[in-house]
Amino acid sequence: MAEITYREALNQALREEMARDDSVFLMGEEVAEYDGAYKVSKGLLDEFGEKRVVDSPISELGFAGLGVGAAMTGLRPVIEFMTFNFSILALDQVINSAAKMYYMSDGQISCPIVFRGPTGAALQLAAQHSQACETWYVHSPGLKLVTPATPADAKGLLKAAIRDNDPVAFMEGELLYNFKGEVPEDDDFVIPLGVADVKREGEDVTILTHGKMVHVALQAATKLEKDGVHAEVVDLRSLRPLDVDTILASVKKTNRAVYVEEGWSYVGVGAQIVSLIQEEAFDHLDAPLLRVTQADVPMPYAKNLERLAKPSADRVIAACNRVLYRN
Amino acid sequence: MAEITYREALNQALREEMARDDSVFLMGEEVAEYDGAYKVSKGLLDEFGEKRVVDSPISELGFAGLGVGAAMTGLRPVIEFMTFNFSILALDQVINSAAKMYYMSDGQISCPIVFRGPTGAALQLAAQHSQACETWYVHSPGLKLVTPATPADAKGLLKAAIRDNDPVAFMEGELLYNFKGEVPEDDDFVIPLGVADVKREGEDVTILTHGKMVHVALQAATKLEKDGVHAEVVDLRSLRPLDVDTILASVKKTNRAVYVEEGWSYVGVGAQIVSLIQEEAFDHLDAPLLRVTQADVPMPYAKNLERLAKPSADRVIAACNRVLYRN
Amino acid sequence: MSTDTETREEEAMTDETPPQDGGAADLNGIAPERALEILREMLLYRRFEEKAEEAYAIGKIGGFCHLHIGQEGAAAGSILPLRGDDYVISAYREHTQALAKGVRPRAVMAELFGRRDGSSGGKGGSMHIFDVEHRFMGGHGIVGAQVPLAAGFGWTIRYREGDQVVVCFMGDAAVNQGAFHEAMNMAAVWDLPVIFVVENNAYGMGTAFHRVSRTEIHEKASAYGIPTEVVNGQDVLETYRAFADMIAKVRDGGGPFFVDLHTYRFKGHSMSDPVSGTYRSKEEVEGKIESADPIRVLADRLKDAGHLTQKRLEEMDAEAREMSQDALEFADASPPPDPEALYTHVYAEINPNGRLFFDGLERPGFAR
Amino acid sequence: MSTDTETREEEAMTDETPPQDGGAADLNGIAPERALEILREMLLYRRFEEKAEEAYAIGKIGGFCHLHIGQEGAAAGSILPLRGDDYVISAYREHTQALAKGVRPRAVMAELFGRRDGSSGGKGGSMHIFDVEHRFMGGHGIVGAQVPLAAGFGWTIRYREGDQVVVCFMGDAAVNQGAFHEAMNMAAVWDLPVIFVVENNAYGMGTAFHRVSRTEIHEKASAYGIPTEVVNGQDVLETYRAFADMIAKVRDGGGPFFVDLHTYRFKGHSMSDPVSGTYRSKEEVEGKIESADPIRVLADRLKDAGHLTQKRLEEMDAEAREMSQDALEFADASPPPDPEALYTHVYAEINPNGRLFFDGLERPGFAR
Ligand SMILES: Cc1ncc(C[n+]2csc(CCOP(=O)(O)OP(=O)(O)O)c2C)c(N)n1
Ligand SMILES: Cc1ncc(C[n+]2csc(CCOP(=O)(O)OP(=O)(O)O)c2C)c(N)n1
Ligand SMILES: [Mg+2]
Ligand SMILES: [Mg+2]
Repeated sequence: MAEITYREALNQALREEMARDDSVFLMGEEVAEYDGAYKVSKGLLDEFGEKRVVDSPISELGFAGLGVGAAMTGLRPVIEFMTFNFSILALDQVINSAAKMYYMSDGQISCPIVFRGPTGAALQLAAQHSQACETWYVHSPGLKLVTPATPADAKGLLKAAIRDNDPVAFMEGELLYNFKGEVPEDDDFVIPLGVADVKREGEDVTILTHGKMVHVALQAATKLEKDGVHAEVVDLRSLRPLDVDTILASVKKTNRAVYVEEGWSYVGVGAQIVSLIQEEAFDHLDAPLLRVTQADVPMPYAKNLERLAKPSADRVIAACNRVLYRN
Repeated sequence: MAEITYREALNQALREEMARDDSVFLMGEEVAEYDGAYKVSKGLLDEFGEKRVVDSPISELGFAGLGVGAAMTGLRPVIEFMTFNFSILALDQVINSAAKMYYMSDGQISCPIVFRGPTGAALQLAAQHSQACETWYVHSPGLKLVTPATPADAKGLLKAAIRDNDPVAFMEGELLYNFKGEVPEDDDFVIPLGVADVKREGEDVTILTHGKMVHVALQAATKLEKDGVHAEVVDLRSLRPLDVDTILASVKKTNRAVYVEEGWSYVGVGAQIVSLIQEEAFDHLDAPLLRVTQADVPMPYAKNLERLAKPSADRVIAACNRVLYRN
Repeated sequence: MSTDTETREEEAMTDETPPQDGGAADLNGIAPERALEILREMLLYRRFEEKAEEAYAIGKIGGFCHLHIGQEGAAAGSILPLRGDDYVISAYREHTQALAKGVRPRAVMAELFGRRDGSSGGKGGSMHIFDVEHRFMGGHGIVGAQVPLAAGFGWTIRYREGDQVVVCFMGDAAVNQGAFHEAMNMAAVWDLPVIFVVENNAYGMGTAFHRVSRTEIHEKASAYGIPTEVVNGQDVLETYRAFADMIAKVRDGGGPFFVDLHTYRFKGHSMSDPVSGTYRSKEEVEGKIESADPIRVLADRLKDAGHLTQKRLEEMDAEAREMSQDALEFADASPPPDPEALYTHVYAEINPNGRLFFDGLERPGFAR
Repeated sequence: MSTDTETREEEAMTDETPPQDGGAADLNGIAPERALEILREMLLYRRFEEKAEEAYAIGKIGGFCHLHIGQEGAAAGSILPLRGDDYVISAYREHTQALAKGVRPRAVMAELFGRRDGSSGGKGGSMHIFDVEHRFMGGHGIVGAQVPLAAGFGWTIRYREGDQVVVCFMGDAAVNQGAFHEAMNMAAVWDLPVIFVVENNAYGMGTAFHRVSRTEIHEKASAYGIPTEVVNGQDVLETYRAFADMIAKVRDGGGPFFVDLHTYRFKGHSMSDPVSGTYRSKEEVEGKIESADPIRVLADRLKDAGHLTQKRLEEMDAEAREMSQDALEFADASPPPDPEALYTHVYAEINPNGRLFFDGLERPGFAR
C-alpha cells in the first residue's frame, strides 16, 4: 500500500493498462504535450509516444466518434473529455453509435471504449462548467457507468473499465484529483464493475451515494455519530452495473435510506435507486426514501450561492433525521 | 367541437399562433416546401411565406442554436426536429444555452422557444430512430417538457407552449399523428402547462402515464374493467411543470399506482414520479409502485422483437394485478 | 459480390496496370471481362432492390426502406476496386453497397425482412446492415454520424500500420453536419487512409442542395486541405477507374481523399416518399432515367466496343433476376428471430456482479 | 466605453468618411481625436485586467478567469466602430470586449467578484458577462456554442428588417467545432448580417493551431462562400479601419464576413495556467510583448504622427488606472447576492399550475 492522490491513481491505471495492452491509447484535448488539463496523463506522452497519447482538436463529437470507430475495429480507446460538461456535444456518438453498435450488428461488432473525465461541479465554474452528467449517460442500455470516489477505487475501477468489452463512461471529480488515499501497489489490482463498497458501517440509516458525494456522506455520518446515530454509507461505485444486493441488504438492515448526489433531482440517479428500493424492499421501509441533490438551478458563480446550491453534510443530516423521525 | 387528427390539431395551433403573433416562426428540416416530413406544417409555407416557414440544412446543433439566438433577441421560434432522436446532436444548445440563459444573465435574457417533433418509437424504425427522449430533456431546470396524447391536448398545449416565455420541449408521437379526436374550434383554446388530465376515472388502481402510452393505459383499463378492476388513468400531459396535486390525489384514492412510459427504465420519467409519490404519499401506499417501460435494449427492427420490446396493455394489466395482489 | 480477398487483390492489381489489349482503352483502361463483371453486379443491385420494393409493397419489409436505384454505378465503381480486407461504411441507403462489398444477397434480403438469417439477425433492418466478415461496417441512421466512425477505422489502420483503405459514403445533405466537419479535419491532420465519398444526388429528401449551401460539394473539403475529385457516378467505368487510382494512392500512404460523386436517385427518398413532387419535377426524373441510367450507360459502352450483345445482356439480366428471386424466397422462408434474441447482444460483457437491466422483465438464460 | 447610441452612430459615420485633415492619412484614415479615444480605451482594458489579476491572486475572484491582455487591439478595433444597438457575443475571454461595448467597468468587476452589483448579479462570473442594455450578449463557456447564437441574432435582424450588425468572437480552436461549421453555412445561405471574428492567438490552451489543422484560419470560410479578411489585431488602427468598412458593408446588406484577426495572448490560458511552457517558449512570449503590444504600437504611431506626447500618455494611463481602481473598490464594496437570489430567474415564467422544482428545498417567496 502506498498513499497517493486520486490523480496519481488514475495515472497509474492508465500507465499500467497501456503497458499491458498495446491496443489501449489515450486521446483528448491537452492530454499529451500539456500532460492533461488536470495533469492526469502526466508523463504518458514521454513514455508511450504521440501514437498512443494524442492531443485532439476541440471536436468532442468528432473524436468521440473516432474513438468509437477505433473500438469497432479492435483498439481500446480511452477518450478523455476535459470535463463531461463538454461531452454533451458528443452524446450522439455515445448513445447512437457506441451503446447500440453491438446490438444493431447482432453481436458482430463490440465497442470496448472508455469515456473519462471529471463530472459535476468544482469551485465557482458557473452554470456551463458545473454539471453532473450521470443521468444523460446511465439512461441508455448498452452503456456502463462508473464513478470512483477514492484513489483506490479510481485505480482499480479504471483498470476494470479499460479491460471491459463494452463502452464505459468513467466519471471522475475535479475536486477529487488531489484527494489522497491508500492504494495497493499490486500491478493487477482491479476492482470489478458492479460491486458497491460500504464505506462506513451503521445500523440506523443508510446513506446511498456515489462519486464526490461519498465524502459529504461520510462527513454527515461522522457528525451523526456524535448524536448517537449510526449511519451506514454505501458507495455504489458503479451505477451500471448496479450492486442491487448490497443496496437492499443495507436498507433491509436500517429500514430507511437517503440518496445523496451532486446533480439535479428530476430523473437523477437517486430517483432510480429510490424506485428500485421501494419496489424490492417495500415491506422493510419504516420511512419514505429521501434524496439530497443540487438545488434545481443552473449552478451560480457567486461563492455563497454555489455553496447553497450544492448538497451539504448538513442537508444530508437533516434528511437522515427526517427518515429517523428525529428533529 | 370538430373531429380532427392530432396532425391537424398541431397544424391549427401553429397556424393560429403564427397569425396571432408575428414573432413566431417555424424552422426545421423539410417543414416548408415538403410540408413537413410528417405533414404537420402542411400549407404553412403558402400562408406565411418563406420568411416564417423555413427549411433548414441538416444541422440540428446549428439550427437549434440559431433558434435560441433568435429567442434571445425577441422572436418566438418553433424549432422542429424531424424526430427527437436527431436532437441529441443539438442537446448542448438546449441544455447549455436555452435552459441556462435566463439564469446566467440574471433575468436579462429570456428564451421563449419551442423544440418540437415526435419522440419514441413508431413501427420497425430500429435502434437509432426509436428513442423516447424525455429523460434527456426533463433533467435540467430551466426547461419545460410537454407530451400531448390527444388532438385536443396537442392543440391546446402547443398554443400554451408557444406563448410560454421559457424554452419548452414539446414531444409528439409519430404514431399519434393520424389519431382522431374532438377539438374545440375556439381560436383561444389554450391548455395551461402543468395540468394533468384524468383520462379515465377509477378507484382501484392508478395508472400514471404520458404521451403515446396514454392509449395503451386506456386499453389496459378497459380490459381490467371486464375483470371488475376500476383503474384510473392519469395523463400527466406536462412533465415539467408537473401536476403533483392530481397525481397525489389519485394515489391517495387508490393507494397503488403503476407508471407506464415508452422509454427505458433507468432514470426514466417513472423513476422520478415513483420517488416523488413514495416521498409525499408514503403512508397511503398499500403496495410498491411499479413501472412498465421499454425492454432494456436498443429497439430491434424485427416486428416480433419490437412488439416484445414495447410496453403493452398486457404488461400494464400484469403490473396492476401485482399491485392489487391479484393474479 | 466476390468475397475472396486474393481475387479482389489481383483485381485491384489489374486495375492499377490496365491491359492495353482487348479494347480496354475504350473502357477507361478496364479489362472487358472486368467491365462485364461490373455490369453483372449492377444488374443484381437493380433487380435485388426491385424485389425489395415489391416485398415492401406487400408488407414483408417494414420501417424505412431507402432504395439506391439509379445510384448503382456509384456503388459498383467505388467498392469493387477494394480488397476484401478494406472497410466500407455508409448511411441508411446502403443495400447495394453491402452487396458490392460481398455481403450475400440472401443475408441482406433476410435482414430487410427482419428474419433470423439476416446479416444482423433481423435486429438491424434496412438501415443497419452489418457484415464484419466482409468488413461492411453498416448501415447508420444518423445523418453524418458514420463519418467520424470511418475516421476511427482509418485511425486503427494507421495505428496497426496496415495498408487497408476505408471508403465512407454519405449523402450530399450530410456535409452540413458538424460531425462531417470535425471528422474531415481530423482525417487531414492525422493523414488517415479514408476516402470520403459524397453520393451527390442533388437532394436531401425534398431539399435541393443549392437551397442549403452557397457552395458546391467539391468545395467542402477545401477548409481541411484534403484533395478532392469530382466523378460522374452514372458512368461506372469512369468511377471505377478514378477509385482504383485513388485507392492505390491511399494504400501507399497518400492520406485521405474527398470525392464529389455525381449521381441521381430514380426513386423517392424512402418507400414512403413520392418520386417527384414540389421539390423535383416528373420531367427531371424521367430525363435522368432516360439519359443517365448507369446500367444502360455501361451496357451501351460495352456494346459499342463490341464486348456485349443484346442476347448476352438479357442472359445476364436473367441471372440477376434469378439471384434476386432466390434471395427473396430465402428471406421469406427464414423464420423470425427467437423471442430470446430480444435480450442478446445488448452488452458484450455481462459482468458477474451487479445488475445491468432494470426493466423487470424475465430474461430466459440471463441472470441479469 | 461610450454607451450613447447617437454618438456611436456619428462615430460610425465619421469612420465611413474619414476626414482628410489632421494627419488622419497616417492613421488609416481615422481622426486623431478618435485614435486617442481608442488609446484611452485600450489603456483601460489593460489596467482593468491587471486589477482583476491582482484580485484573483488574493482570492477575491474565483473559478476560471481568462485574461485578454495582449489582445486589446482586437477588441477595441472591432467593437468601437459598432453602434450601440449592434450586438456583440463572445466566448469566455470577454472582459475587455464587454468594456468596449459599453458595459461599465464597475459592473464587470463586480461580476468577476461574484457580487450583487455585477452585470449578471454575480450569477455568471468571468465567463458569463451579459448586459442586454448594451447588447453585450455574453460570455459563453462552451467552445463554439456562441457561433450559432450569433447567427440567431442575425436572423432576428433580418426578420425584423433592421440594419444592426452582429460581431461574434471566437478563438482559433473554435473553428474545429461542428457548431462553427453549421452556423457559418446557415449564415451564408441566409445572408445574415454577422461578422464572425476569429481571435487568432495561435493557441488553444496548450495546443498550437497548426497541430490541429492542416490549413490556416483564413481558409476556414471557403467551404461556405463567406468573404474573408485577414487583419493584424495588434495594430488597432488597421483593425478599426477594416471593421469600420466591413460593418458598413454588412449594415447595407452585404451579408456575413469572416475575419482571421491575428493577435497574441500575453498571459496564460487562464489564471491557473502557465504563461509559457512546453507549448510556447518564454522567448516567444517576450518577443511578442516587445514587438507587438497593441497599446505600445498605437502610442508609437500617435507619437510619430505628432498627436501624442509621453506626458499625455502618462496622464491617460493614470486615468485608466484610476477607473480600474474605482471598479475594484466598487466591486469589493458590493455585497454578495442575497441567498434568495439562488432561486430567482431559473424560469422567466412560473406557471400557475404544476411544480417546476423538485429539490425539496424551501423557496422563500416561490410557491413552486
Ligand atoms: C441527424 C439526422 N437528421 C435528420 C435525419 C432524417 N433524414 C434521414 S435521410 C435525410 C436526408 C439525407 O439526404 P442526403 O444526405 O442527401 O442522403 P440521400 O438520402 O440523398 O442518400 C434526413 C433529413 C436523420 N436521419 N439524421
Ligand atoms: C466544447 C468545449 N471543449 C473544451 C473546453 C475547454 N476549453 C476552454 S478554452 C479552451 C481552448 C480554446 O482556445 P481558443 O478557441 O483558441 O480560444 P483562446 O483561449 O485562445 O482565446 C478549451 C479546450 C470548452 N470550454 N468547451
Ligand atoms: Mg442526397
Ligand atoms: Mg486561441
